[in-house]
Amino acid sequence: MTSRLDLDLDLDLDVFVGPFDLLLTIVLREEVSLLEVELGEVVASYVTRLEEQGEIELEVATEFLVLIAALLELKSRLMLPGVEEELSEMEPAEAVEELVARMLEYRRYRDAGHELAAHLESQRGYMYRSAPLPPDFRRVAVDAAEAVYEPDQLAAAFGDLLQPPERPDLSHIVTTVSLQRRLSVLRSALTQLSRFDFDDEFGGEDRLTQAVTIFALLELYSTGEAVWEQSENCGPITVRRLVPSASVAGAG
Amino acid sequence: MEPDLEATVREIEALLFLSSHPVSELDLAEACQVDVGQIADAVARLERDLDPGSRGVQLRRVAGGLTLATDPSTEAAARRLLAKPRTPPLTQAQAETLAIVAYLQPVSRPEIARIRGVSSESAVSSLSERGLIEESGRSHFGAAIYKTSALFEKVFGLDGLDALPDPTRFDPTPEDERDLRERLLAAGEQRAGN
Amino acid sequence: MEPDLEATVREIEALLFLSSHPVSELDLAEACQVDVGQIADAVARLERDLDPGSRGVQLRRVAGGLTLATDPSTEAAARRLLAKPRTPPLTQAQAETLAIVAYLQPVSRPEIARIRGVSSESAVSSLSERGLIEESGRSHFGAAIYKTSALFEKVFGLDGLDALPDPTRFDPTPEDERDLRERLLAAGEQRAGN
Repeated sequence: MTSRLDLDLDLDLDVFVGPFDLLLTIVLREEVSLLEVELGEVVASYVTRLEEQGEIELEVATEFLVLIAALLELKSRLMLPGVEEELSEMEPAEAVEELVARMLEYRRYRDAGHELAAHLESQRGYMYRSAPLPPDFRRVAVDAAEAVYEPDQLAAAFGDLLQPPERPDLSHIVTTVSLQRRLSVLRSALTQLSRFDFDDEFGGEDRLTQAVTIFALLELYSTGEAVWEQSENCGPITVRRLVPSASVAGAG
Repeated sequence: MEPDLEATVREIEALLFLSSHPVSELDLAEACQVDVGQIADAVARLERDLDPGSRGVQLRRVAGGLTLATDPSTEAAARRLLAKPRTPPLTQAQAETLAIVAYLQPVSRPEIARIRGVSSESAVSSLSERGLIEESGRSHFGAAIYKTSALFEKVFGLDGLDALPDPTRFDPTPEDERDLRERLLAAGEQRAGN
Repeated sequence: MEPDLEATVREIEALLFLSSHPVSELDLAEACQVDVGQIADAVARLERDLDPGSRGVQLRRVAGGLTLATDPSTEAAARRLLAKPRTPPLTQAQAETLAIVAYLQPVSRPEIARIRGVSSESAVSSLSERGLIEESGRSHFGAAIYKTSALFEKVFGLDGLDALPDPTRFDPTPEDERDLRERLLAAGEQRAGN
């Protein structure tokens, strides 16, 4: 664990920002409590890193697994009331005193917690008002108001509004596809045919038009006017009318 | 007073205290699980308890039902504790909307939208909320019509609407002699068309 | 009652009705433009007027200030009107964690974990989410340090942290303590014997 790691992984955790091997060093020197290190985030950073690389270097991955497993074991021992580790050095009586002190401390807060929870229940019937202030209180009172705005600002805004917009440059214009128009095309297709193949009807259109038509189809689906089926990925799409053509025309 | 009625009076007071909107007698009846007749009795009783001048809050009957409101005599104290008079700079949308109302008033909301070329609801409502413009009626078609308020003149330091600066100073095309309103509408329609 | 006191009572009631936070007597005095002694008299009078059980709202002292709250007898009707479900009670883990923060504040997350003997992340974060505790800084090693919030005092109906019950009340009796010690000794001897 002391040799230089091949694993070069940068971490950005609550308690630590920097490379993984530096984290290991300061954990081992007890400069950071392992209890505060989110090992799950370390693993997540590593997995993200693997995804970016797109390949696994077996040796580095093994090294990471060994290290993280060791850290997990260390952390879980720290989190348990380390009976075995810490108390084995002590005399039994000493160990018992240590444990008794810890358990008494815990019991105090456990029982205080019970009391707080019960107290909260007793307070739940009291409800407090939380309404916004009435509009009058949200604005300046006329008497207290001072001149803070420049009247010329209004005249200038008025001048801006008198300015006719520049004639738009049409040279770059790209055809736009209107969702409304695609909806009416779909609706009129559905008044003529109770079902049709999407490609038969729209296969000749450009990609944008096809995409907007699919979007329009979603709209018809949500209004209950049409459904579609596609039995396989990238296969043909069959669009089917759901309501009589008369009411479709009415809805359009 | 029968104990049930007393309990209902307490419940109604609590419900109106908690609710930030007026509550209808029907909704009160449902929440208190009594009939509307009992609600009417309890409300009459609460109205007496909160008789104007006797307490800090009053019972008010407004559109939509009943509500509690503070007694007007407490307004100055409430303002000292709570009012945080804010006069943040106007956004461009607010400045344009306010200019339209100031120079053309009274002016309807659809007309504001036509001149600006975009829907102006949020600017109109923040200007109303801040008390700079106010509704002064409805058009034939039911659209709200706006004018500027007394507060508007105060925060712009204007001694009346005549003191508004001449907007033609900022006119980009002074040679155009058509009516300003007409020109604004024409420019707005071009903006909307783009 | 002198007319001034009556007016102050009305003002206080109105201010507490409007304010969404508890208001200190000092702030009330400033808003009503009277001295703190007069506020105390007016508050005592308002307290009598809103004597629990007599009206739909009560006067409460919480989080270092005064506030109005509904009478608990109206709770069922209020929940029916506002369609407000009861918030879930505290879990055992949340209650223990909250007790540690309340009595030992400011306290760091590792310290909470040490006392409870288990990592307490999820309890800490759900208490933060409910707004009962809040971060009040970072330890040398970057661990978050927690204290209780003003909302904690409000929902627990506490006028301040001093109003928390004495935690030594929860300490076990000497018999319990002896019992615990003996059980641990017995367990230790068993292990030593293995």
